Amino acid sequence: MKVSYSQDEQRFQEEVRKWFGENTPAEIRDQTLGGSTLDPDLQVKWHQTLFEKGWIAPEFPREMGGAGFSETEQFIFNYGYSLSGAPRLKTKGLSLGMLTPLLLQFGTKEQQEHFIPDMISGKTVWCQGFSEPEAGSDLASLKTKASLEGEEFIVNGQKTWISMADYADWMFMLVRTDSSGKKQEGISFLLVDMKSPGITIRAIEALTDHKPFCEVFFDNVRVPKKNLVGKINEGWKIAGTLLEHERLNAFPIGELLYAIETVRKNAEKTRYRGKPLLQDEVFRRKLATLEVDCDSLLYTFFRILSQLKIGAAPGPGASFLKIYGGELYQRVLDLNLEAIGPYAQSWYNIEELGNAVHQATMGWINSRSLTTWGGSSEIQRTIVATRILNLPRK
Amino acid sequence: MKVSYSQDEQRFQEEVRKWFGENTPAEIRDQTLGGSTLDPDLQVKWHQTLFEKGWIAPEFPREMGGAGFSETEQFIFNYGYSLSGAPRLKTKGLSLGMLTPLLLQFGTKEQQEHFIPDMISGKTVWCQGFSEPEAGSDLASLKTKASLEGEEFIVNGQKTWISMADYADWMFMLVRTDSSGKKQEGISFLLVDMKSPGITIRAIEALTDHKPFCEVFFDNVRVPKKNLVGKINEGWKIAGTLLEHERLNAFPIGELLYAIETVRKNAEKTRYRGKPLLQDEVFRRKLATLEVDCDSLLYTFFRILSQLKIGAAPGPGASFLKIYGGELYQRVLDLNLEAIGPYAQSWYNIEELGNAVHQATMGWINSRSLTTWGGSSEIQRTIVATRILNLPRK
Amino acid sequence: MDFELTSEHLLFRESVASFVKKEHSFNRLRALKDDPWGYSKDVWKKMAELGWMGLIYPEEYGGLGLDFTFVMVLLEEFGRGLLPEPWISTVLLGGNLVLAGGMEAQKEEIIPAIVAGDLFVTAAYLEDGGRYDLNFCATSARQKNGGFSLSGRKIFVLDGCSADRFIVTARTSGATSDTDGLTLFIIPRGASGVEITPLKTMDGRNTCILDLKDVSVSESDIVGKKDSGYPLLADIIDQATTGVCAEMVGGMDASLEMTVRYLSERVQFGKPIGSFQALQHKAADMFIQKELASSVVCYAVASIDEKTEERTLAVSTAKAKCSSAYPEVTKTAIQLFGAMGFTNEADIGFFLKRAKVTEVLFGDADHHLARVAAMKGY
Amino acid sequence: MDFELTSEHLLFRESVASFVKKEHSFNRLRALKDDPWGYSKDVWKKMAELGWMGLIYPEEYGGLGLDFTFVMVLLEEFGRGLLPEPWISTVLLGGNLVLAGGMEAQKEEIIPAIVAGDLFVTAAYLEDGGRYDLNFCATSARQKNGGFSLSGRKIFVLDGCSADRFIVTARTSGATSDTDGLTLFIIPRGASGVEITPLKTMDGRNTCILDLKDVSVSESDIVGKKDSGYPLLADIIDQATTGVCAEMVGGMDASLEMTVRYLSERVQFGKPIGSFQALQHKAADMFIQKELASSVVCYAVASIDEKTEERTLAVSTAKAKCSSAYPEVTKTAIQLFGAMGFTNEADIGFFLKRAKVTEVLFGDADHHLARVAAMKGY
Repeated sequence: MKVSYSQDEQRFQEEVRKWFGENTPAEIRDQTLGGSTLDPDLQVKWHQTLFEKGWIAPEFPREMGGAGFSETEQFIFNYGYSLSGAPRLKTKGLSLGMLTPLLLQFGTKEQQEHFIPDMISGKTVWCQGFSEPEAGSDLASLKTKASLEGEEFIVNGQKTWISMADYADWMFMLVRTDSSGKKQEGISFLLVDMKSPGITIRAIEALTDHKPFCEVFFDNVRVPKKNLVGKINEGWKIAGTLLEHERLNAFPIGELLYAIETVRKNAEKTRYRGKPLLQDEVFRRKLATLEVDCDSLLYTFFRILSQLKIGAAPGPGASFLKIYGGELYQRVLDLNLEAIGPYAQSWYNIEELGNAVHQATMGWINSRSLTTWGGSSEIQRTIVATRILNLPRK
Repeated sequence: MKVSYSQDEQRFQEEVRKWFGENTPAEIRDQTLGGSTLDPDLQVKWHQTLFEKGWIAPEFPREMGGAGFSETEQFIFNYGYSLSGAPRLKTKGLSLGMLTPLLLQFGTKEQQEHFIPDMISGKTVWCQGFSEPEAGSDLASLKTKASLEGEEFIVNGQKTWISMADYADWMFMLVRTDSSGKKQEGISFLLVDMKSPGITIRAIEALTDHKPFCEVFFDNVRVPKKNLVGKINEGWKIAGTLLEHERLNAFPIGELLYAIETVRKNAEKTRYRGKPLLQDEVFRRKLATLEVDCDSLLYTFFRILSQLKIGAAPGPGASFLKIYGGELYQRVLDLNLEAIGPYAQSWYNIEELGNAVHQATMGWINSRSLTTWGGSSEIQRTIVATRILNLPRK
Repeated sequence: MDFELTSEHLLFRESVASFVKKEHSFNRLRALKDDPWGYSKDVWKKMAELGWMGLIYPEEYGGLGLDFTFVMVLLEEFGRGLLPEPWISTVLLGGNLVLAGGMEAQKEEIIPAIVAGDLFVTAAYLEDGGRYDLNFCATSARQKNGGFSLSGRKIFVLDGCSADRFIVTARTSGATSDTDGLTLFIIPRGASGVEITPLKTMDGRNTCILDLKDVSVSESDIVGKKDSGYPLLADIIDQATTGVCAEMVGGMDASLEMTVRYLSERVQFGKPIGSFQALQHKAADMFIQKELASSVVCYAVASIDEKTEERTLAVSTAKAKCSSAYPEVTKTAIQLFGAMGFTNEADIGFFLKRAKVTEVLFGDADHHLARVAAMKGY
Repeated sequence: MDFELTSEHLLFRESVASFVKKEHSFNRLRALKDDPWGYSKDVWKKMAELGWMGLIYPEEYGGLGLDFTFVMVLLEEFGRGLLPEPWISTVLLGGNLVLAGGMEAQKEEIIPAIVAGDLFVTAAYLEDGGRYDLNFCATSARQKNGGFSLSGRKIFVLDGCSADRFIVTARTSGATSDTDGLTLFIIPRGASGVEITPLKTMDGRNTCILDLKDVSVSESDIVGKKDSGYPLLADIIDQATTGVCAEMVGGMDASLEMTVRYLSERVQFGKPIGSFQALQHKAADMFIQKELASSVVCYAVASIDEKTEERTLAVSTAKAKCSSAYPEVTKTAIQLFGAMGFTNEADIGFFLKRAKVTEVLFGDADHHLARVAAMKGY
């Protein structure tokens, strides 16, 4: 076991801290607590900045465009990244966190060469077409159909809850290619150009009043056969692997660290009976409780992460990180609103209040989705019980 | 709505307070926090004291041996009783709280006249034979068999988790009288003399090191047919009604009120950094949270109780009182141990520590059973969901 | 102890419920989201015509003189539908302060106008740095020209963007956190030196920042006694707090009802998701919390009706419970609605936001728990 | 950051696990319940023969000189089986205090004897009124006849009924709650003026009240420096705290394993109860809590091994987490076992009781949370 840093590692830690301090744009940092609504343009810009620095993919080898960091360096990097207030990027999570390992495992050489470099550089933005109105938790019930006609799939149907569908260049999606057997057996995994004719997009308004996700309708959309990943009708297994990657990516490590710091700052600024609220014994105890839980989770996250090789599936362990991470993040943002007291009711960003209030309330609302998207906490707990603990299924 | 007292009611309140203050034996009060292990002899003695005062059954009419109190008087009485530290009596809960209303509803006139007066006076002690080793939550799976031979049932089988079986004069029990149809359909409700030949009793040791319940084995035990309550094979419905009474009786109102007072006293006595722990802001907040929850539950309890007529079934509402009451009582006793700090690890009653410590640790262990016996909190939540909220059953 | 409603209360509940159903909808809330007032004067006037502004006011001022239990019934129904009209600020805060502490002339001018639906009044008492403490008041009232000159800033003034009059706390003596030395003044909206900055809350209602710069008022604008405004304000805030608690109970009830319906209708894995045990148990917990809150609010309402000595304790107990239960219930509801619950297309989100706003309105759970501890004597 | 164990650690785990399986059982705990010591000297001697008493002691005193990660492995396995032998008190408290602060003569007398399994040593530092504060010390050490005379009372002295030596804190200067002015003294069990009152804990282990009445000690009985005992004690208690945390993780793991087995075997309503979603989710929560605790304990252990500046923070973080997780995990286990869980016939109850005892041993969650807040700088 090892937790302390060598001198080289300490120098690297300082370098990371300094670079992010100097290079993270304020407009991005301000949006971190409300992370999942970060403006797509800002995301791409930040993605490209990181790419140019060589830091977009800490765990990938340098020849792929990654940073080729050691495990300890990855930890130092991710920790410093998070504390700087820079947000997790959806552009990165979907393409590098989920699709790239998947293509490395299941894709053709041609697919790997064609798609991965542009994902790493941020030139292409991806979205994920899995859920349907009647196929949410019960994803295998999906009905969007793809029929093979010659060298093309003809896709018809509807997907929903898709982040940045109105911005992305490409979508990876699950389609039904066979309805005759068990519902898990006739599913395939396709890569679809979002500019294809026949695609219609409708943005959905969230509780934040933003439109962070869309419905996408497919009307005889033609997809070249070479954009099939893996074998036909074997997409369910691929999706399972990808969902594990998603769960690991869904773990809000950056938001958590930044949010704890934010609570602390807000409680320092807030006056309560003539003193900073941070000196109130009751508030201190609440904050310390969350710090202990955050640290416990942080060490667990890095323990699991360090056991992963690039491209390997995270396994069901990712489920419990997502459960606890989401719920803990909600608790931290609850306390963040408690810190600002009566300001917790505010919504619109008026100058009088400063950005911290808007960020706190918006982030709080946003955090409600963390325990439902990518598989609800209920589904995840069932996965933990049946796949980790091997409790009997129904 | 009405919450304040008339002058007469205030006088009555004072009378109750005074009587319990003067008449509750110290040896009984000391055992309240560890209530469910109260010595059976002490229970009977206290039952008879209350009976002689005319206060054993506040809600029953005077002609039955009850107190004939109005609803407000019942509230005042129960509140005063609880705060005095006098325990709920199992002798009363089973016989007056559960069996008496049931006999009034389903029993023959002969059964009512033969059994009820001795229950009220405390002359007979009852126990309840429902659970079996393989029929706990799934009570309807019970296998203990009763075959009718002439004017007698012949009972064979095994019951378990029976409080005071080794002390009781009588048992009311569920037996299988028909195995041909649905499992709920062949069950009957019998009253059995515990002195009948063929009954063997084995006491089970609990986590408290006491033996508060028993297994009871039936080997060709003969029970007169006149001791059947209701019709043959219709015992399941009767049991359902009785379980609702049990849930209402299982609500630990007295323990809750007394326990909150106890936490407060312990936190007053405990020194923490030169002051009573009760002055520690964090501890105060925890205690106040529990007080608010207790008061909320208390008002809910009396709201539901006041809607009940004597002998009427409490309905599924009793389930949620049992759930929350049990869980809240556990939280209060958790805080009680927190109050005494390092003493929380103690067990044996040594003079050096005084009785408060033993009472606290023993009560804490005992409280763990509150959320399992009489139907676990999980079963109760399903009842609330399906019978109150009408959510779909499987 | 008796929590049964009379047949009059039950009849009144029916009429309020049918009014809310007829005049209001969640789509109306959507339409009002960016409205500066967040409610409509038309609906307000209709409510006035039914006599609801004067519900608890004495008959001599045009009121109906009914008990506080009617307030509970009214606000529970408002809470079920999330009716945004400013009944709590105008009737329970503004009007009630005048009624309880005002001079006869003030009463005669203000109460009948409120009853007629022609006047919006509110109270302005919160300040930056005071959190929820009513005694925290840096706004000063200096004697000047035989009257007073008021300067200071109030925040989150309830329905302040649409109020015609503000009843403002200002310090006529003592230090910022003293309980003594507070005086209540009536200030008209248009008074010189009054500046209003809108501050919409997350549920789309209006509050404002109220800046006072040398605002001149006279002795006759004082409500109650000089230097002794605190007990008057505290008592009226207790009543308004109880009112908002009743609204919260109504909101919990509606949230639960909507959630149970969704769970019964939404099918996944071939059956309604409400048949899954884990979701059933969450719904059961919502029910339990709602029942507990409902009982303790009944207790607080009856305590106010009967003016018992314990009423302040009862109010803080009720608000502490509601401020923890309503957010919990609505968060669970959102969770059970899944992705749909996170959209503005479903109605359930309105309750989440209202829960957060009402959680802090008149003090959050911690504020009231500290009061409970103090009143219980520790 | 790397939490992987080496193959040496993994081999050691296997040997400890097979020892526990061979020499220990839950029925042994039942048999020892009323034993004044609560453990057996035979088993202790066997452990000593395996070299475990000297696990982390330097080779010059007969030890193996291994790192603290071996302590974690050892105590996790002890925690899985609930082995009652007093390894924490003798090795991590008593021996470690002598090793870290003692004079050479003390080390030579005591450490090899511990390693051989011939000597039980413990520390006596808690007092009534001090809760968990190590600095709280009313026990006085007055200078007398060129030495000191000790008077006072210590409570919950770990394994005190069987200890041959006590390392006792006493005040040589300062006021009761001062950090300065504490001195550590070694007192033999049979010294004149020493009185021992047994105090069994709920898990059947032994602690005692230690009364000192004018107990005479000399300068050569001081461990460490006069008046400066606090930092020495605090550092050693940190290590012992980390040890007990490792034991707690082992206990959580075993509780979870037993519960999962029970859920898989117990049939109601025609299927294993572990197929019911509500119970599955509770088991999942047990697993999550166990994993979190395990990670943070690894962090604390590595911090001790590497003597990092953050190690005290890491220890308090670990104990705060374990003191909340272990009781939660075992309470849930008891709940899932139903009525059976409430009996002494099932083994799971041993874990509930051990969880409660270890929750408060070396300070409960609140005690360590307050330390975390202070060390995090607020």
